[in-house]
Order: sequence, then C-alpha cells, then structure tokens
Amino acid sequence: MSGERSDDAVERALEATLFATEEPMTVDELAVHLGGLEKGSVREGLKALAHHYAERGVHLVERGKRWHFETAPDLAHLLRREREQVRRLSRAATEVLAVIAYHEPVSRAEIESIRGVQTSSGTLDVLMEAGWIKLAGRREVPGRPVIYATTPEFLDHFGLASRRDLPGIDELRATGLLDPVDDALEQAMGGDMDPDNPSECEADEEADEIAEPDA
Amino acid sequence: MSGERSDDAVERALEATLFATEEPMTVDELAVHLGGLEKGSVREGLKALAHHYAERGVHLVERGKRWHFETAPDLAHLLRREREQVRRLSRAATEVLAVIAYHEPVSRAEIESIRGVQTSSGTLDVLMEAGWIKLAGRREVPGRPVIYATTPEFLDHFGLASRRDLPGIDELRATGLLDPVDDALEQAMGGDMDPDNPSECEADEEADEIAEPDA
Amino acid sequence: MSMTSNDDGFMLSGDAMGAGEATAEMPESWPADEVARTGAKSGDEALYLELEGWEGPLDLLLDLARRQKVDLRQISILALVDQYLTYIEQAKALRLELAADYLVMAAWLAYLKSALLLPKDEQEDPSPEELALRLQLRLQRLGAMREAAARLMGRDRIGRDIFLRGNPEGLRIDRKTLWKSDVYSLIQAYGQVKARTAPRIYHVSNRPVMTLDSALDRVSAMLGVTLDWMDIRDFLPTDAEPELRKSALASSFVAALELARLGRAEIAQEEAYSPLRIRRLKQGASA
Repeated sequence: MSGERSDDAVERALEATLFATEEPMTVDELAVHLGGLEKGSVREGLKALAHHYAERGVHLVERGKRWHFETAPDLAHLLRREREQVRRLSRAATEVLAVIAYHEPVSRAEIESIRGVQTSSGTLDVLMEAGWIKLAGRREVPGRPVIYATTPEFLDHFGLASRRDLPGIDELRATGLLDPVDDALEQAMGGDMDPDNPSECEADEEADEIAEPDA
Repeated sequence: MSGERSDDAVERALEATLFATEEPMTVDELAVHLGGLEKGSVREGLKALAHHYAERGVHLVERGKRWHFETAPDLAHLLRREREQVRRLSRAATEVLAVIAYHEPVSRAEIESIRGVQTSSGTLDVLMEAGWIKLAGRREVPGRPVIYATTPEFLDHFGLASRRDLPGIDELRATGLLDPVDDALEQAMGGDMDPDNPSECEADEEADEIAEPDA
Repeated sequence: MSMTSNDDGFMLSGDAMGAGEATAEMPESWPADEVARTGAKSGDEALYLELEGWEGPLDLLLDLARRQKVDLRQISILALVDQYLTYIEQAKALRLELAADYLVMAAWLAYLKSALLLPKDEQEDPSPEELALRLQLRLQRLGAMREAAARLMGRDRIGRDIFLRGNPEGLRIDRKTLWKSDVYSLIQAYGQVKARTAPRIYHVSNRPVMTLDSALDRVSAMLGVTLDWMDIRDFLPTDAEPELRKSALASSFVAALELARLGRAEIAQEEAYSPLRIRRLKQGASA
C-alpha cells in the first residue's frame, strides 16, 4: 500500500519535472533532481509513465538516453496548420497566364514581347504557386531560356477539357474582345490610362497586385 | 462506440495542442485550430481532460477563459528554481496591484485615496511591464482620468480562474470594504453612528440610493 | 508549513528599504512581531529608525492601530491619536527628519482630538465623530487591501511554485494562398494583350495651312499691284476658314519680313497692336 503510494509519487514527480524542463533529461539527472532517488525507481517510474502516455496525445519518449514529452506522431499535423486564403489573380498575372496558355511553351522574353511590357518575376512565381504553370524545359537557342507551360490543374481550375477549348483569335474578335485597345482599356480603367505608355500600365498593375488581398 | 472513439480523438487533439502551445488558448482558439470543431465538443473535451489530469503531476487549468497545462501545486518544492523567475515586487507595487485587482477598474486618484500616499509612476510601470495591469480606458468624469484593470496574464500568474477567485473578495464585498469611504460613511452616519451594524440603520435604503451613482 | 498560502507572500512584496525583515511574517501577526522586534532592540529608538519604512502617515496609523490588538472596527480613535502624537513627539526629540505629511497629519489629529473632547453642542460641521469615523473607515480599507495583497502574493505563482511546459513545440499557422480566376478573365486578358500589341496604322489628317513659299509668292504678287501701304490683313485669303487664316497670317508676316530683308518691301506699325502695314519699295530706293 505504501509502496504503491510512493510509486505514484515518483511518477507524478517525474511527470511534472519532465513537463517543466527545458531540456530532455537522463535518468541520472532525474534521480539527482528528485533528491537522490534511486535510479531503479526512476527507471520504473519512467516506464510506467511512458506506458500511461502510450495512447495519449503526447508521448513520453527516450531519445539518446534522454527523456522528454513530445506530440504523438499521428498528431504532428496539429503543430503546423495551414490556413487558406482565397485571392483573385491580378490582371498582370492573368495576362501572363493567358499568353502562356495560348502560346505555350514560351520563354519569359517571348511573353514580354507578346504583352509589350516587362513581366515582374513575382507574377510568374504567383502562377507557379497557384500550380497553373510549370517549367517545361529550356528553349535550345542562345542563352537557353527557361520555357513555361500550363498544367492539368490549370485546365481543371478554368473548367477546360483541353487548351483547344480556348477561343481562337477569330472568335475573340467576334465577341469584341479584340476591339481597339483604347476602348477596351478605357472601359477597364475608367479612361485615365495611357495605352501608349506600357511601363506606366505595368506599374499600375503591380499596384493592383499589392492592393488586391485587401479587397 | 464510434462516438466514444471521436471523443477520444478530440481529447487527444486538445491534449497535444495544449501541450505544444506557447500561449494559453481559449475555447474559440482551440476550436479554430482543430479545424472548426464545435465549441461544445471542445468544452467537453477540456472537461474530460482536466478530470483525467486532476490527480496527476501536471494539471489542466482554466485561467481567465484560457486553458493551459501546468505543474501540480503540491510539487512546487521539487521544481522551485534556484534562479528566481518571479519578479520581486515592492510592498507599494503589491498593494497597488491588490487595489486594482479588487476594485477594478480604478483611477490613480482612487488608488491613492485608498492607500493614503501618492503612487510613484514607477510602481504602475512595473505592474504594466509585468503584464499584470493594463490601461482600461478613461473614467467619464471631469479630467477624464485613465483607469486601470488587471489582465488575463494576472489571473494566469496567480492561478485564478477569474476575478471571483480573488482571495477573500466575497467577504470584502459583503462587509462593504470595497465600497468607497464616502458611501460607507453615509451609511454609518445615517444610522446610530454604529459602523458595525449598518444593516440596522433606518436610512439603509436611502444610503443605498446615494451610494449607487458612485458604484 | 512551507505550503501555507500566506507563507513568504510578504517576502516577495518586501521593498528595498530592508523591509524584507519586516515583511517576512504573515501580516496578521504584524503587530505582535513588531512589538517583539522593537523590544529586542533598544526600545523606542529602534522603532523610530523605521520611520522611513512607513509609506506615509496612514500607513503608520494603520500599524499603530494594529498594536491595539483589536478588530480595526473597534479601535479607539482617541487612543490612536495619542499613540501617533507620542510617536511624532519622540521622533522629534530624537531629531529625526520628519516628512511634512507626517507633521500635517499630527496637526490634524491634534485638532481632531481636541474637537472630540469638546462638548457636543459646540461642534462644527463635519462633526469630529464623522471625521474620526472617516479615518477609521480608511484604515479598515487600507488594512483590507494589505491583507488581500499578502494573500494574493502568497498564492501558488507561475514561475515560482507552478511551471508551464519548459520546451513547448509551439503551434504554427502557415498561411496558404488559394488563387482564383476564371476563363472569362483569362480570354479577356488575352484579347487585351492582342489588341494592345496589334500593328497600328497612323492617319495624319491634312490640316489647312498656307506654306511660307505660297505666302511669299502671294505677298510679292500683291505688292506688285500698288505702291500704297497695305494692311497685312488684306493679303489674307478672304474666304479662308479661321484655322487657315491663322496660318496665312503667320506665313504672310514671315514672308513680309523676308521681303523687307531682301529690300523689296518696307513694314510700318504706328504703335503696338496697331495694324501692320506693308508697301513695295521702289527698286533701288534702298540701295
């Protein structure tokens, strides 16, 4: 009876000590810390404690002769959680994505020549992060530039069976999407934009990109 | 059977999370962290977990609506650190802290009228720095003095589930020792000048009426 | 013993002025200990040396009140006043520097005492009884807070008696962005790229102008008709649009200057903004 009681006391003391310690502890350290307890009872206490925690959310484990509590391996995902945040793609990124989709595989220089403006590296990063474009090797020309192509996730997200589902130039024209740029831009930007000055236009879009998360 | 299993899963998740967290967590925070669990099951899980740990070397406790694990109080002698981790408070700071805790929110003038001395600015700073008191707005009286109140960290540190757990607060309230001197005087003078027995006063109700606006 | 809630609570609250000693005991036992300790030293002097340990007159009064060893609600205010006044007198006798507020309190208490001893009908408002009661209430409240502080400090405290997990793994929340777009935005963007970069044809519309050459011809020809002064406006085409007139005026003016330079015409203007007049110079007249 009294033996049981003392076992229990050792177990509680070990539990509290190992909970509060900043470093994992050896049996010797624990024995000293608990006022010169016998190492035998420390070992037994640790065994009993490890058994008690075996099925719980935290485990008592021995690593290189040192004991400590740690999260149960199957619950490790609780320590690092991801929180998802939905953001709309900026116009600059949408344009780059469209150019890649219509012309793939394309290099960055080709994207820029098609768009008529420089592409910030952040834009391509965003599209990669979204999982919609991927590196598709290198173009065998001087400089061996990286080329980009769309991914199956891209088709998924945009509800396309294949890239051939994208409307052709003639269809775009028919729907008015190829109308003179001044009108389209004026409509889009409320008219206070200079289409002859593409660098200014790009700067605007970058601003959009930054501003959007707030929206 | 499956219900039991899921309760168990919640308990394990709560256990792992509360072992791992660096800050105490509220029911809401736990519910969000565990992927939008129902608050009801979080509360039940916490209750079960607290029960499980009640006799162990570490306890699960609620302090100011936030939950954390801590070592059992009766094991203090084993764990007391040689390096003093607790801030040593001057007698003045201790008293100011008590006045704020038992009367909150209070202005500096109110603290001084109870203590009968001026409060050096360092005293309030020390308590703010310790994270135990905070500014709690201004009293809407002439001069709009700043008022002070205690923080959740204060409850944490002193092991109080809430301010109702402040030692002796019920007796103090019952004996009127938390009422302003003016109210007590009013009550006492209304009767037979017997401060011991204010309830016998005829003017009891009247005194209450006068006391109320100040409360 | 070491686990009682009030134990060493006050040790933690001890202030810098050597009060660790004074506060090492449970507050309930203060008066007794105070007396004992005072006795142990050489009488009064030891007590007065602690004057600096009081936090103001109210603090000292509270301590004196506790020496009456009765409930704070039953203390004798008259006795307390005497205790305080005796205390201050003796401190003065020992030439201890007394802060002003202790002296103010002494004066006030002396007044209170005399008022309390006066016959009732000579009392002013507020009555001395009220003043005494007020003092008593204040002492009760201060005493209550002092005990509360001691009990608070004596609780099991985190970092001293209770410990949190020493090395928590910590919780981390990684934010992940889910990007969103749609097919319409995509093809609209492409349409805009194509439209923006499509080859452009620039049309330059013909604006009605009179070139310098035709103005020169016209002015020379018209000057040949007469030797009289002519207003420059007479040289302009009469049926011209306003825009053409502007251009014709400028060109004609430059043509006139050119002819003047060549010595074939002279230009006159009577004053600023008056009509500019031109006439042919006879050949050789200027030579």
